Amino acid sequence: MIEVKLFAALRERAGRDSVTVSPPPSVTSVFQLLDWLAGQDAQLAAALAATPRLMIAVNEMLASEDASLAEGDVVALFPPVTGG
Amino acid sequence: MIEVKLFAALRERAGRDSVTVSPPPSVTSVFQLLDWLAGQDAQLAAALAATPRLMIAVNEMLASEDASLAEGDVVALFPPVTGG
Amino acid sequence: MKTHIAVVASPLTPAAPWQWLHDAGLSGAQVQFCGQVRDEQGRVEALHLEHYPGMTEQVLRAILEQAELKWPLNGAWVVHRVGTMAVGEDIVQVAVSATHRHDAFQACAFIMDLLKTRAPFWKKELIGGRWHWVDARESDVEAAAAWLQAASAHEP
Amino acid sequence: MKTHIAVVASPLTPAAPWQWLHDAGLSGAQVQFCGQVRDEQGRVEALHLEHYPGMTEQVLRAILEQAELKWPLNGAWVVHRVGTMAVGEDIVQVAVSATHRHDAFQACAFIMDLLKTRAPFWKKELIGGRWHWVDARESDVEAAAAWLQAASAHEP
Repeated sequence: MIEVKLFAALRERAGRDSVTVSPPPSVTSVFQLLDWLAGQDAQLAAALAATPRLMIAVNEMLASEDASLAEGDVVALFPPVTGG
Repeated sequence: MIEVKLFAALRERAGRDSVTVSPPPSVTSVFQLLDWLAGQDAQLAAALAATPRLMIAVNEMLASEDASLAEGDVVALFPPVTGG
Repeated sequence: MKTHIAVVASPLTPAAPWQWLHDAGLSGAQVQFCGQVRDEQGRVEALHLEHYPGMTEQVLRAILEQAELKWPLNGAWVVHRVGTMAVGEDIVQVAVSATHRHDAFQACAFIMDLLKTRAPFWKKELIGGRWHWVDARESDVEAAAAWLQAASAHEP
Repeated sequence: MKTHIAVVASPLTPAAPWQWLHDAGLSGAQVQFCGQVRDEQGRVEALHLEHYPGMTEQVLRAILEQAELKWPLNGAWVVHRVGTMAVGEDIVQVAVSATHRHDAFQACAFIMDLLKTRAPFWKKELIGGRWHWVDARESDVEAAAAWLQAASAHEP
């Protein structure tokens, strides 16, 4: 099981704060998870497509699309940050 | 008449806060004034000699030894500043 | 180095970083940055900030650790506000204390530049009665990248 | 740009620059420097500051004018204490407000670097029950010179 959290404009576009998914064992990276999620869920696919320069965190640490995933990981997806 | 103000270590070495002098007309620059003062006043000469990197102000503006002087000018002499 | 990191939903206290960093003779320099809600010529009516609780604090902690590796600091303070705030209110306080002022200036600017591009906060502005998400600035990305390039330029 | 310059003989108020610079939505950034009396590992017992009244204020005014030519600023505050002060007490506050933070950081550092080498203040330290004049630092002279070199490098 992997929890996917969404923030800011991406959260609003996707219409939810988070989804918990159980992707097939072939999904071992963030890139593969994004690809798989887009195939599963048209609204999420559209929300991701509308979010250029997506930022990613795995277990609360900034990560790239290449980051590998393991059971129980928490993946966060969000637009570029604008704090400060 | 020219007022010469002294500050900080130079003031303490010279044993006074200021002197008012009437140098001869040949004294037209700060450099000439310093030279003339040193000849007039042994304690001031020693105080100036003990103050490397002397800073100069004429009428409350930083100036160099080349600055020209006129009747009524206020010349300030002091060691490098150390505020802040 | 002592550190204080907090994300709060209430107004910030201007003198708090100064008081907390005060160390009675160890530090000779405090530099404090305070970011405030701009009205953009009266266009912006209010600001709302969302963040990722947990990750925010971790990222801020990592930024302060990086700053400590780069400059000799005695203390560092980061407090960021979230929720809805009015024009002119304080959004963030970053403050550092050090023996010498150049270290304090550099570290404070570095922390802000990294916070802007790494800490998971997102702003939206109320304009004409509607909320609009704020776009990230390319200049912020470049400012953060410049610190990292400057660091790697020192390596062989 | 609004400016506030003062030389005072009483303790400084930490939140005063913040309050005075506050402009309800015009500025997005305030950067404040505060210099404090260091004890130098317990060696220094007190600090005394002497200045040249009249010239001090003129020099500070000229420094703020130079800063305003270099960066778009909304406000600048310089308050310097003189007389005798205890370890840990504030010696000087320099604070600026601007629309953007990099301008505020640069201007605040610039004002401090020029103040250190041009404003007629002199420190003496009480060490072992005796007062000693503080020597000027070569690094301060170099920091001020670097701003002027950077400026002239832009000229043809």
